[in-house]
Amino acid sequence: MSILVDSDTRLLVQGITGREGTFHAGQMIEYGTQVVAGVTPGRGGGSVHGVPVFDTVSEAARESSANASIIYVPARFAPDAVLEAADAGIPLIICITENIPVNEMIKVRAHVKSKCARLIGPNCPGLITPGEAKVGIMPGYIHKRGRVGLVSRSGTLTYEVVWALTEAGLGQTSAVGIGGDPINGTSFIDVLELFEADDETEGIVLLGEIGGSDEEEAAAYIAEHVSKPVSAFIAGRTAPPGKRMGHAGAIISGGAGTAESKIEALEAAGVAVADRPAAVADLMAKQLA
Amino acid sequence: MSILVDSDTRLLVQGITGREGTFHAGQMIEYGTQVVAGVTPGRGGGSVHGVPVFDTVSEAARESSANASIIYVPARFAPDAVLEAADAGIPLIICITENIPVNEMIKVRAHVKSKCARLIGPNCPGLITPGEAKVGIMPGYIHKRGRVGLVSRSGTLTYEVVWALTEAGLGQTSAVGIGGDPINGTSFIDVLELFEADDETEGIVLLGEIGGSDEEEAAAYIAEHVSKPVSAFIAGRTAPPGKRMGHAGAIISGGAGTAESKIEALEAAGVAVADRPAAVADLMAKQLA
Amino acid sequence: MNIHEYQAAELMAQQGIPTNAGVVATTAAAAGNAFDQLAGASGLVAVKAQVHTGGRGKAGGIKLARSSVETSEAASAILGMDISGHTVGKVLVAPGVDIAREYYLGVILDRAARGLTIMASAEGGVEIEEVARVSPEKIVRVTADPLLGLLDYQIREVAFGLKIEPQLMSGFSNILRALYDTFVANGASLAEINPLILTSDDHWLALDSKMTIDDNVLPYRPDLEELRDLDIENATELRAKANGISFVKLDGNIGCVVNGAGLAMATMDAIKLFGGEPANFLDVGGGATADQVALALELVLEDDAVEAILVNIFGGITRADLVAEGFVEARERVEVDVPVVIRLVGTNQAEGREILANAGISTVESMAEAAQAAVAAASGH
Amino acid sequence: MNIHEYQAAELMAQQGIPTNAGVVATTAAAAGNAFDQLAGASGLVAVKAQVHTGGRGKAGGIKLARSSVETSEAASAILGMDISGHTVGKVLVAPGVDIAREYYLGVILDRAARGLTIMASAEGGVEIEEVARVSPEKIVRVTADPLLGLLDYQIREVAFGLKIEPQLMSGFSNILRALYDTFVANGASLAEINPLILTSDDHWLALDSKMTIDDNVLPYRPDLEELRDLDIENATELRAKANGISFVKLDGNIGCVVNGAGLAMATMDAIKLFGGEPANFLDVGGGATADQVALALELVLEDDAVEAILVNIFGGITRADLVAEGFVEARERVEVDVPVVIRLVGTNQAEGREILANAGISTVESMAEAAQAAVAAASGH
Repeated sequence: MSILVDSDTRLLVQGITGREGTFHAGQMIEYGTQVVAGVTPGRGGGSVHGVPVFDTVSEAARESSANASIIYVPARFAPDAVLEAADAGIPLIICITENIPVNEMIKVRAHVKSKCARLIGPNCPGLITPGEAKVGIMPGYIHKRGRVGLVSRSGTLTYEVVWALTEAGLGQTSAVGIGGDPINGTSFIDVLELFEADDETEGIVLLGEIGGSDEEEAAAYIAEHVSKPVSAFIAGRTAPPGKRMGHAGAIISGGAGTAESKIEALEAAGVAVADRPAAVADLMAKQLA
Repeated sequence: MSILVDSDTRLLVQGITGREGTFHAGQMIEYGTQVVAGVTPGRGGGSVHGVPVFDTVSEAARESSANASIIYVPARFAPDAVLEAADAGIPLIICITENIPVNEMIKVRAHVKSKCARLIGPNCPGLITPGEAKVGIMPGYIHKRGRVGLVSRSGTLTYEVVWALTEAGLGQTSAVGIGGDPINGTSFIDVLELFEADDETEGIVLLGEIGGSDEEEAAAYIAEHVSKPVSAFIAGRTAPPGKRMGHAGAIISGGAGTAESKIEALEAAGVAVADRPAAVADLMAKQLA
Repeated sequence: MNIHEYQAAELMAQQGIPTNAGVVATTAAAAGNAFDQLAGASGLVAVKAQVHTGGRGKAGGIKLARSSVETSEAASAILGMDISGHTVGKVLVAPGVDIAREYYLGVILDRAARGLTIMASAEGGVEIEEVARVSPEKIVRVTADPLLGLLDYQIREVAFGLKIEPQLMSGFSNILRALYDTFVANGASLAEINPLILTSDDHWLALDSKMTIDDNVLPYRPDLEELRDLDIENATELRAKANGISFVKLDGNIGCVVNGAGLAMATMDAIKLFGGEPANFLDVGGGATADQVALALELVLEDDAVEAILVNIFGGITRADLVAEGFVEARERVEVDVPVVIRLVGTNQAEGREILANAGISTVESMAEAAQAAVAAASGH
Repeated sequence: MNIHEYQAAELMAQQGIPTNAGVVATTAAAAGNAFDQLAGASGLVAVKAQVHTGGRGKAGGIKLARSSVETSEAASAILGMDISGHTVGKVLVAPGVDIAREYYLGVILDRAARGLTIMASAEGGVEIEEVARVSPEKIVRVTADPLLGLLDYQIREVAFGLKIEPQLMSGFSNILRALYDTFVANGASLAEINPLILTSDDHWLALDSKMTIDDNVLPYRPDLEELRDLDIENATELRAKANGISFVKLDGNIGCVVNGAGLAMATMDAIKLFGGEPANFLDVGGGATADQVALALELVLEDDAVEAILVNIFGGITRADLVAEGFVEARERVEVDVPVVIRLVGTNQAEGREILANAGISTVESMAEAAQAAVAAASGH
């Protein structure tokens, strides 16, 4: 088992004719993901890597029976792209695009929920079930099918830990990047719930960072609902307050959202918190030993 | 049994200090309805007919455990009143107010649905379960608890038929006025579904009028899903096209929405259609004999 | 409320839609004088009847003219013309244009979809109902989200559905967005452009515009209320509306005073069923006062064709005693010179009937009885 | 992006909020000259430091003055002052007002509620975080509907929660509505009035305004981008931002060039963990080009305190070969006079390492190894 994506995932790529869209569609196909359709308005009738391109998501979904969509369109058009996918009945939408205005995301998030679709991101690296489907921009070869579920607010930090898990021989069931924006479609809790219910996942790794209170909420959830061992790393112990650390969501404001607060909450919930990314794998290995 | 309201209904009255609100709150209490709270912003702390008045619906709902709300506020403030009730978690909202702009109702309807609340109206007389609860502006004494469920787009036309059912000894399980506006919260189909599932209801009376296609949709639903006998009356055989007959929704436009079309659809679905209101009771009596 | 073509075009132009602006004239001379400023390179103008009904083209309400004299003659022919019962009081003189393609583009209040639906067709210039009947597959429909409104991808769906070429997409999209905005900004229940044309030099132009405003929006929008053409509306209907009464003039001889729209229609139907003809639809509205009932009787009596009056009141929010008081008061104010049949039941019916009895007025019990009595009274008159 | 008090007040005034408009001065003389036009009946002005940080009152950044000379002296004292690391370059001179009551009113991006939350308190004039800590029950919170926005009943809930008297409700409601509109119209993530005062003659006035604009809105809103105070922002940070690089200056001696915000923070943390001090946060961003990596090195080297550089790249959307090319190119363009530790893994890592090896540059494998090596290099320098 795994969560969210697997070999039955039929993926649609919105923005497939763009530079990033074309590159990553190729990478995903190479990894073995079933990329069944692409969408770029005005480019319908063409094809990219042999994948048919359509003008609209509704047409693409109808013709291809896609059950997931990944979005590579520029920030200005990305909210509309998410809404188009949700309205076309796509149940799983992954938005890679960064720099989407947060007030737009509040509306988009509410609409996607009302359609009972799941949005991952925006500003995220996507998700992967090693050996079955790579739906995102992560380098596929660092992953290895295994025992640990991973959820992260960061991109490259995820790769770092994925690699350490692979090296440690633990591997991953699925790895999900939920994105670094203040308002996103899927929270730590949403993914923790899925991993807790997934038979194959034996332990869970959570990678957080400064800003907001998602990690604190996750800690409360873990204490209450998660029976599997959890290890974590929180980036930003050295970050100064009031400064946005790259991600729109990574900012300590008014004394809230510090790494210390998050680490304390997680440890209180029984989570093993590492002092550097690679050490998460060591902690997890011990927890699963 | 009955539908939607009964002796357990705990009713809140929005606009209770207004002329209509005060009058009808008194009438409902006299009928035996449990009126547990009223709301008029700025009049919190007072009381009407011994019912405590609050400034906000959330406070009123919290203090009174109301499970239904009826709205008598002017058109300008009514959409906000419906939203306030829905957001306060009131599961059944009855909006008596007429003349609400239809574009506002499109939004209000969608929001109420998203909160999983049920809106009856606007521009409706409300609903009644004889002997248990009167939640509306209908004259209570014409009703008699009995065997027939009634649903109607009209107000006074409903009383006419209710009276005929009472006279015929059939009585009513519940009588629901869904309102005469083009966009309303509850459709014929919604109420038909409830009556079909209600053990006490033996037959159903549907009162329609010109405009829209609600009756045609109801006919299709009846043919497919309703096993109980249905009789109907459609007002407006003599109405000329292009003229709004009082109700915002009662207009024949572009040749659609005629009484003939509705009668034809209902008869094709096995519904007995009467040529005048009181005759509906005679038809129902025959169907139930 | 329906508004005229030229008024709809102005509201659309405010939102940035390119419209074929012209001059409104109420006399043939004024129309003729407009020719020179409008004809331009085409040397042509269209003279179009401004009426609140369709089919004016077939009825001869649109004429082309190539000179000031022709324009004046065309206007002369159209002004005063009767189109489906509507008398033409104004014409719009607009520049002639070079049409390459015609589209239909409309935003409608879609009751079945519980929202606003965009309808579009590459078969412009004919009535959309006709297209819907003959070739429904030629109509592209998209319903705007009730909470988010019309989304960009939906505009693209319409454009792709009409096979608009890439270089024309942006112009078309702007017009559809602006048409939707015009609808919402003015509380419309219909806003359509038919035809929306593409000129031979690839410019978009709204050649004919039509809008209906939701009556319930008018109390908040005096600017829209001002668009009402008082010259062509029925004076009795306007007076009724101003007093919260719904009144529609019909062709029969039995006047109706009823509370509730559904019951008012059912009363008309009953009159017809028993062999009579209703003279009007009249709903005194919820919570009718004595004054309003008195006024209702006055309104009905303004119609000389009325030979009997049927008052049918089933009290709910309207209390029967108030209706009775109103009736008694009206009899003192207005000379009621035709037989009146009164049926009064519902809330406070005993008090109401007592008031009438004290004034020497008797009532009947059922609606069928009342309708039959009214038909008999009208025939006997 | 933070904007100044006077700028926030202008945006709020555009939506109809009554603000205490004054004059912005960059010199003591200009401040003194403003006294006469502003003092009015109160004979009093406030001179307020315009800085992007809180606590300016306690720091002496707000002074009252009763004459032109006093105003000039106050401005002289405040201009150039350092408040929590921010140098004051501008003061706002504003009329003195007669305060009867002080409220706090704010709209914030509420991450936990996934929406915009109105926060209000009758304890105005103090920091809302302080009120939240000491007496959270004194804060009224309402979260606007994500799709419908702030509803009228929610405004009433706030007003009733603050026990605003009936005769003051309408003024208060208008201000809250306008504050919400200011937030939405300008893509804010924070908009607050603190204090919102009631004068002794019952007028509402926004005495101090604060706003933060969502950086992601700025590309679409050049008018808001113009509000940026270039005088007080770090030049290196601005240059980085203009090139799509996230850069934050810190106080250590080990420069960082990393891809990805989380990894960049983790890299800083690792440096600290192994006994060093990071000189900066730097994220080259997704899809970094050779030019960008070269620029990143330049930015880091602008800081004289830097004694070693750690390049940490884990390729995903960023290809390792491009990073390697960028590094080689940068070495040709920029004089790199400090030791550099490079760690390069991920997409196209083999190609990337080959490019570096061909240029005579070696790489380390793990992040811990890289951090330790950088710390050692900086210490040995």
